[in-house]
Amino acid sequence: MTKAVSDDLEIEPRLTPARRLVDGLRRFFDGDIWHSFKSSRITVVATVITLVIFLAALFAPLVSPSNPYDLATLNLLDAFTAPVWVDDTGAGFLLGTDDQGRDMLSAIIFGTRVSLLVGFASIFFAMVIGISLGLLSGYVGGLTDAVIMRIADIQLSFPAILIALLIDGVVRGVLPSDRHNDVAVWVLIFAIGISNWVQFARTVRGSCMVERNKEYVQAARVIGIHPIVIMLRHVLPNVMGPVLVIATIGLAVAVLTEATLSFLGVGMPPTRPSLGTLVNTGQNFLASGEWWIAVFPGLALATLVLAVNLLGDWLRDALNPKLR
Amino acid sequence: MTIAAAPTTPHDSAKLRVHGLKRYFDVSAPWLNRVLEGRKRQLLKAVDDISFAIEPGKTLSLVGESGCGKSTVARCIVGLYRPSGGSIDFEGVDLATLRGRAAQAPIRRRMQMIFQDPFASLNPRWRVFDIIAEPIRAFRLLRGAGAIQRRVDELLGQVGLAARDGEKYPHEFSGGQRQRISIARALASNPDFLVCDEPTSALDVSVQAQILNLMKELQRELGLTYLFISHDLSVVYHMSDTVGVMYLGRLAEIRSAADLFSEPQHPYTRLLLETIPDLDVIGRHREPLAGEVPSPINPPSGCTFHPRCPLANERCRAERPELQPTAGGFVACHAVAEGRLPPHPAS
Amino acid sequence: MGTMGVMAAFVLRRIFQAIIVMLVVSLLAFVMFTFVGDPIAQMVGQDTSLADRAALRDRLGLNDPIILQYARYLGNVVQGDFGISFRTARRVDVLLAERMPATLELALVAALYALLAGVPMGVYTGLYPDRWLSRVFQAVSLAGISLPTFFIGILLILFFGVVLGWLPTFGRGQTVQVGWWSTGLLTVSGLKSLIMPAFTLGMFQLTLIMRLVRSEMLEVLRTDYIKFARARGLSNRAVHFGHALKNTLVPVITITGLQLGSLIAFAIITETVFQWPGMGLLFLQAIQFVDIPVMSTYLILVAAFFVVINLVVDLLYYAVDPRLRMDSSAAGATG
Amino acid sequence: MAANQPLLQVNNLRIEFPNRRGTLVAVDDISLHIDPGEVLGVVGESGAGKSLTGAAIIGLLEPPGRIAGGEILLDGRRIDNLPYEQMRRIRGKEIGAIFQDPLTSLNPLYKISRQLVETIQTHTDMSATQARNHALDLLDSVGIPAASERLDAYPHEFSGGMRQRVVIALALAVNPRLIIADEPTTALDVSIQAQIIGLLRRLCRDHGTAVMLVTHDMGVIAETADRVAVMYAGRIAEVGPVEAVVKDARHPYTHGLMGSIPAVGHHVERLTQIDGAMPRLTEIPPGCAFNPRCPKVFDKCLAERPDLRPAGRTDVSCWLY
Repeated sequence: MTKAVSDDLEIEPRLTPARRLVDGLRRFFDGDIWHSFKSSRITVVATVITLVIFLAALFAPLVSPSNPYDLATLNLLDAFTAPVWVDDTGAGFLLGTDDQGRDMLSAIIFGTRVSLLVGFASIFFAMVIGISLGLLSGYVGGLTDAVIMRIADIQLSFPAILIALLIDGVVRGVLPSDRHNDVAVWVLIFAIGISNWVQFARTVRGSCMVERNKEYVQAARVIGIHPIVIMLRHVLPNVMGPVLVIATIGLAVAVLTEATLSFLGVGMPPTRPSLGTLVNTGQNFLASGEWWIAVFPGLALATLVLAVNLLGDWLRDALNPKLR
Repeated sequence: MTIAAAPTTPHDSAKLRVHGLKRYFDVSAPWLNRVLEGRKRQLLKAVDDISFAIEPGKTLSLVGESGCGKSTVARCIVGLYRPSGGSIDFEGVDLATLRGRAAQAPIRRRMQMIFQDPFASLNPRWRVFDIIAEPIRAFRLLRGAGAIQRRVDELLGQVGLAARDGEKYPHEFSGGQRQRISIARALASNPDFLVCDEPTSALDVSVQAQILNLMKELQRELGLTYLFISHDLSVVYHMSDTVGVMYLGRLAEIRSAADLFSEPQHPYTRLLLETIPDLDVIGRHREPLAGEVPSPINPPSGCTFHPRCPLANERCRAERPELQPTAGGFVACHAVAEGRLPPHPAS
Repeated sequence: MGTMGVMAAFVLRRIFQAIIVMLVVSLLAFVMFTFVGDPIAQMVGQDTSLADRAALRDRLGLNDPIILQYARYLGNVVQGDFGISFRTARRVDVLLAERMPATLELALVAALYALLAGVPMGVYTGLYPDRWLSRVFQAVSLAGISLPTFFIGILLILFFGVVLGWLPTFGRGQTVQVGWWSTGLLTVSGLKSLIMPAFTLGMFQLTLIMRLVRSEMLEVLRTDYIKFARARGLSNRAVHFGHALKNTLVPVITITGLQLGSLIAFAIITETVFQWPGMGLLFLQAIQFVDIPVMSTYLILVAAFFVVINLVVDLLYYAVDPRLRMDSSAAGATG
Repeated sequence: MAANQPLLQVNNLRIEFPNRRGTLVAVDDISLHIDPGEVLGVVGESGAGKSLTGAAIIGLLEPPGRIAGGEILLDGRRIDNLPYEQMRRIRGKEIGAIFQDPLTSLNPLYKISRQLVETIQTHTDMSATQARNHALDLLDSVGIPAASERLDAYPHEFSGGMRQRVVIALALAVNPRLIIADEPTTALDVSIQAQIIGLLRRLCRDHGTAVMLVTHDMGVIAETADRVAVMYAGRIAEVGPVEAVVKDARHPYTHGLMGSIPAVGHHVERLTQIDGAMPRLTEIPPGCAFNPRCPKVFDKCLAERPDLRPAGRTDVSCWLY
């Protein structure tokens, strides 16, 4: 019989990976989130700004007018040149120069690169710790949960900036002072990451406890799926929405924290300035009238953070089923 | 006819036998509160000593109001809760003796569950195909993407859905269709016993009829045994061979559906039957019995139904009634045992 | 028994938790104090002999078992003895006591301003999300969370200090001594000096409070009991301010309390920008000089502030929400 | 005022939800009336538009839903276009409302005495003491035992059934002439349901209050209602005296619906079932909305939409009649 023959043949599964991808993309562009994105003009603008900043930071050596780290190109005669629309010497520095004669635009582009590097790395660090502990806490419950959440509570009572400052202070105490500048970036990533994991852990734990009691998880338990598989395959995909929102807003927070620490003089050293370091340097020249040295890096920072925050706000509303 | 509800039936043809099942939850206040307020540890006896048996190919229903423990029984049987006492035998195998995932797998494969909420029982991020294929993959029933595809298509057809519905996500379906998907997932591992926890109570009436009809057809075709949990007596009447009425974690009455509905004995069963609206008697004015289900944490003494019972006497307040044989099953009521029960008005 | 017992258990548990927090924090402080850097090196000159150093180490009890050292440290802390600052060689408690009034006044004014402006702004934007003023508030709030605190301060200094010359750009102005407390609230120059720092410090909190109140308000307005209140014909006033606002307060109190506690720590940034002579500035200098006793003491102090504020918040919470006063045995059970 | 004027008259009501893909018509051109003291049951599956109709009558449609056509008259006076403040005075005083979930209908932070007193004082000139006494009477009349002790309790101190009694007391606080009861017993246990329905029926009969009882439960309707309107996909399929609709339904949908309810005492192997599901609002077919599921469908059903017309003892929107 033909039927028996066809049973032996391996028929092509209907859901090949490629078809899944195409179908997924079609659903996305047909879906509510993409529509909500398109219809929010401010979000589109924020996305474009964010992308421009990210790309500029990524390709800094290609797009910036000069290399601010290259001491050979610096000319002290160019120092304190005003921005091009104020300056009448025709030196041609778009955003002026600093006390070393360094082009501010280049310094800002390279500074953004440092700020974003620290921001991304630290939020990734926080995310890994937070999600793991959150899942553990939410699924295992009991004493594990109590201990993790008490630690989180205690840590939450101290602002991130204070924790980061303390960690930095401790590292300064442990390391000889000439070594500090070399490890500054790692200290920052660790300090900012460790002070932000609680948000992730709490959110993941909360969602996890909600999802754990839903019937689709119970159905998987009835089948006898291993708890770790249930966590990763069933629960995790369903808690990624809030995690994405926190990660976006967390990136803004991390960039701000880094800038603040650098501004306070305990973050990135002047040899590898981030945006915060640049503002810190510029602050010394405010009273004497060279405002652009502090103001432009500050504006760049504010623009970046604002754009990312706008994205985060939109994402939160778009992913919130209650508001749909 | 055999009801096989007695805990001590010697010959064992039952598919599932539950004996003295208990499930307690510790709902004590935190330690400090107990010390300061002088309170004791508190146990919620969600299920307190329940025994019944289900014959192969038959349907046993547990019925009762919220908090009576019927869902807890279901969850104990499928392994979502560990019983605090008693035993559950599946074809004579005590489930408690099966330690570890691998040992349990053969039984789990044959014993599946259908849940109440068609919106929460399917993972919203998974395609229907993957949802139905999950048990097949978990129990390694088939190998090869093509074979699984064919089996899922067949299951979808069996529950009245189209093969290409497998490519969709749960949110694209109506409540009734989702419940069909749930049933398809439950059938995927070729079980012979299904625990159905209020499978239609979230559905509209006309859709409920479709699902009930489908479940009856599947039972006939595949020879399935059902444990059916519901609060809706008319649905229970339609579906069951045997009915157990639960009140505060205990069985008040367990009898064949025909006997129980034609001549209810326990006063609580009578109250429940009284509350079923009767479409034949338009505008019937019912004199509803006052009172509500007491907290299961502090159940009344003796027969837990005595505060609401018109027949209660001193003995009912003091002594807990045990299940006694009666026509077509068992009832736990002193009034029945003492012959104080007035005849049922309908009979 | 009953309500009083529930209440007592609640308060006792919170106090117990507070003690745990303080013990954990003091342990951290002690670890920093003991293991970070070498206190002997900080205390003696370059030419002190090894033997003298060892003797000093012995005399300071640095060779004792750790538990003993911790107990001694705790004992000292309880008596208000936090050690000697490495940098200034003065008692840490005295140093901090000098600086505390400046920080507390700054934080208090900032907190008041954040609350008094933030809550009404949040209520307004929650009730009337589509009005133009709400949009203005929303824009302000976005700026508030996106502009770094130090940058707001710098812009203020640049504009009101350098360009317009209206307000002093640094320091606390003239202060008046009231007992041991030095206050800047009683002099004109003190008040003028306070404006920009307090605004800067409160801005971020204001934003957070406003956004929180707004989202809670929107949430509460969607609930069934608000719908039912409307269906009973209650006036908008009664629905919005009688029913919705009180229900909004429950979560707002918690978060706001947490945020106000962190004002003390956030003051580090503001104090640096405006050279405000408070504890935050002292702490920052301590970090740069690795002045461990000051750092650890500051940590304990911030924790203490936090713990006290949290306790107050919990009691407020308890006063607002009758459900917490419920006898826990009445809680419902599931089937 | 004419003696036989209906208390409430709904003419050609249309409720729309604008969304990004166009406008969804959730309630499409429905007309109904309620006489003084009458209980009108409105029955239908979830999404049929029955709750929206109730919400539109008390003027509490949630945006973006809006009344896009038709009119609602109370005593012959239009109320659907009243300014918010005037409509507010009607709500609670003329038209009361009861919602589905007693657990969430009461503000958890206020004692029920306060919630009762503020409702009474909003609509009457009673002093605080008078209002409190009236509140006490109300609690008593809805069957709350030891009402004077329970008056100053918080909602969480009541059980579900007791809370629904409080909600009924609140809805009846100033004796409205019409109650919109939206699934008042759905969230309750079966034995409590019967109590609440009995209570509601007794109170309304005593006060001559008319009721619009919105529910999906045919049993509740059969016991309580005088007349029934059966809704399907935003339209009224059939409306008539309860007995005629239950026992002698003309519309194929109503007929199927009645057959699909399992009944104790009539054992059938297979329930009558209507295949398919009610269409989503985005997919309502042209012509009669029921045509894809109808066993008696013919050409006209696919093209033209039927209007309500008398057939036997009921009014039916079906081309068979």
